[in-house]
Amino acid sequence: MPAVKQIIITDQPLDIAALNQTIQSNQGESGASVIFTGNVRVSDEEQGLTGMTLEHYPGMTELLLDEILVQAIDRWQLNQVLVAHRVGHLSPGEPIVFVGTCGLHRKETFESTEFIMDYLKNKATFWKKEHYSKNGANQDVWVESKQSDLDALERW
Amino acid sequence: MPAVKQIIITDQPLDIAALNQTIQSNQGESGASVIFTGNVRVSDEEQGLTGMTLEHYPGMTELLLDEILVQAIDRWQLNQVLVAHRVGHLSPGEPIVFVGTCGLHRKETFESTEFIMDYLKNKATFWKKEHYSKNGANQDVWVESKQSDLDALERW
Amino acid sequence: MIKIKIIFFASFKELLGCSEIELQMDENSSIENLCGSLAGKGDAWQKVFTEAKKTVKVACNQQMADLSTLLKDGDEVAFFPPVTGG
Amino acid sequence: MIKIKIIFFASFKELLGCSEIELQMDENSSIENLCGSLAGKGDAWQKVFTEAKKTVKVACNQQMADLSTLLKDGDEVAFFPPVTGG
Repeated sequence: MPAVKQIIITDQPLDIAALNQTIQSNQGESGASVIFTGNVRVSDEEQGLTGMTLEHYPGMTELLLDEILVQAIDRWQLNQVLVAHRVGHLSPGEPIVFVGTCGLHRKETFESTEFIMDYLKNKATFWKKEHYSKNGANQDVWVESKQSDLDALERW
Repeated sequence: MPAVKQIIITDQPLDIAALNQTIQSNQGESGASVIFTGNVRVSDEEQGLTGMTLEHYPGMTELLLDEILVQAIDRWQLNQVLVAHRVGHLSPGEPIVFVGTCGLHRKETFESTEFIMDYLKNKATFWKKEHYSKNGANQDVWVESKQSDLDALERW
Repeated sequence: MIKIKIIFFASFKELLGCSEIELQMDENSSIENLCGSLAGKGDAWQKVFTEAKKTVKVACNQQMADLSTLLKDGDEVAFFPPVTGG
Repeated sequence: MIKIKIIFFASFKELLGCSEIELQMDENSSIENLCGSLAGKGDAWQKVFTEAKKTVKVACNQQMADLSTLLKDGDEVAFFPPVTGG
């Protein structure tokens, strides 16, 4: 049976419960699933964060994510993989990214989900701008890429 | 804020949607979450698997899981961690185990969830008996521990 | 004399046809001494507590223990095969 | 002459005050030649396409490319900073 592969890029809030179900309801077949979710940190409000804006390169982002998923399915023999990524304006606490995989054993699902996140972080054409409000002054900051994210690619 | 720690051992079906929500609804604070779910593989029905029975050592299992979670919270500075494990009779497709963690970044949540699963597999006092039906004959088999599970501990 | 509660899990419980027994032991007995006593209770017991002794896991009062662990009155000792949950 | 569509993302779009332009280039121009032409369009352009050139990422027809990539009529070239999604 061919693997189920799904990519969602949307400016609407991610429906995490529905995404969970897409992964976990088919999971009996494969035995193991891993779900990663990344949110805008509420704790960053202490630094004055009021929200962020996610921009992406429509078309190219989907192509890059598809390449990453094809690699993951092939390398870890996954039954199912789903990536959802939010774009547009996000408030603290809102989900940015969801990655879910189904496979035969925990090793396959953990490794592939980490692989997808590491590649997404370093390759997929998304850009994050953070909005701060400090002492009544607003400031917008484009997030800079992190060396630790680049280093994370080395193990794959 | 102290970490939220929860251990559930039950002979009732795991309510995966509710467990997901326990992890993901508080996740805004911490930024990242990982959820692992392990099910009785439906594909093993081809080998005649009709179900399995999970036995455990009441009291000791909870103590061991608590030790594992305390270690994980301390080592990866988690905000929340939840382990749920089914006991009693399970049918193909049913969830056996759920582990969820919330933390600051993906590295912390991936590593801690894998750590918890690896320790649970090797230390927690659960035993699995598989039920098979082949050519009209029933057979019960106690699952043997795997070297690959033992090997998985070496990296921690 | 001290009184020890002994419990068995999984395949051991089935092999021995027994989930729990109580045994009187001398003061200062170890779990190794306890295994010796249990091995004398019949063929299946002999097999588990001598032949298979290397793979038997043992806990005392719900903490992992080993053959040298000394017993005291009222201890709960559990014998079980390697765990296979998750 | 060939016609190239050029698009900018994120901080580059803001720095240049421009999300998309079209440029005529000579046949057999490379992306390096294109950067040279763009650098001449003003101070901000100079900064992005000479000083910051090392950190600029470039894609041609939605595939990652580099300075040596040759252009053909109708190509879509995108310039952007390192990605920061997820």
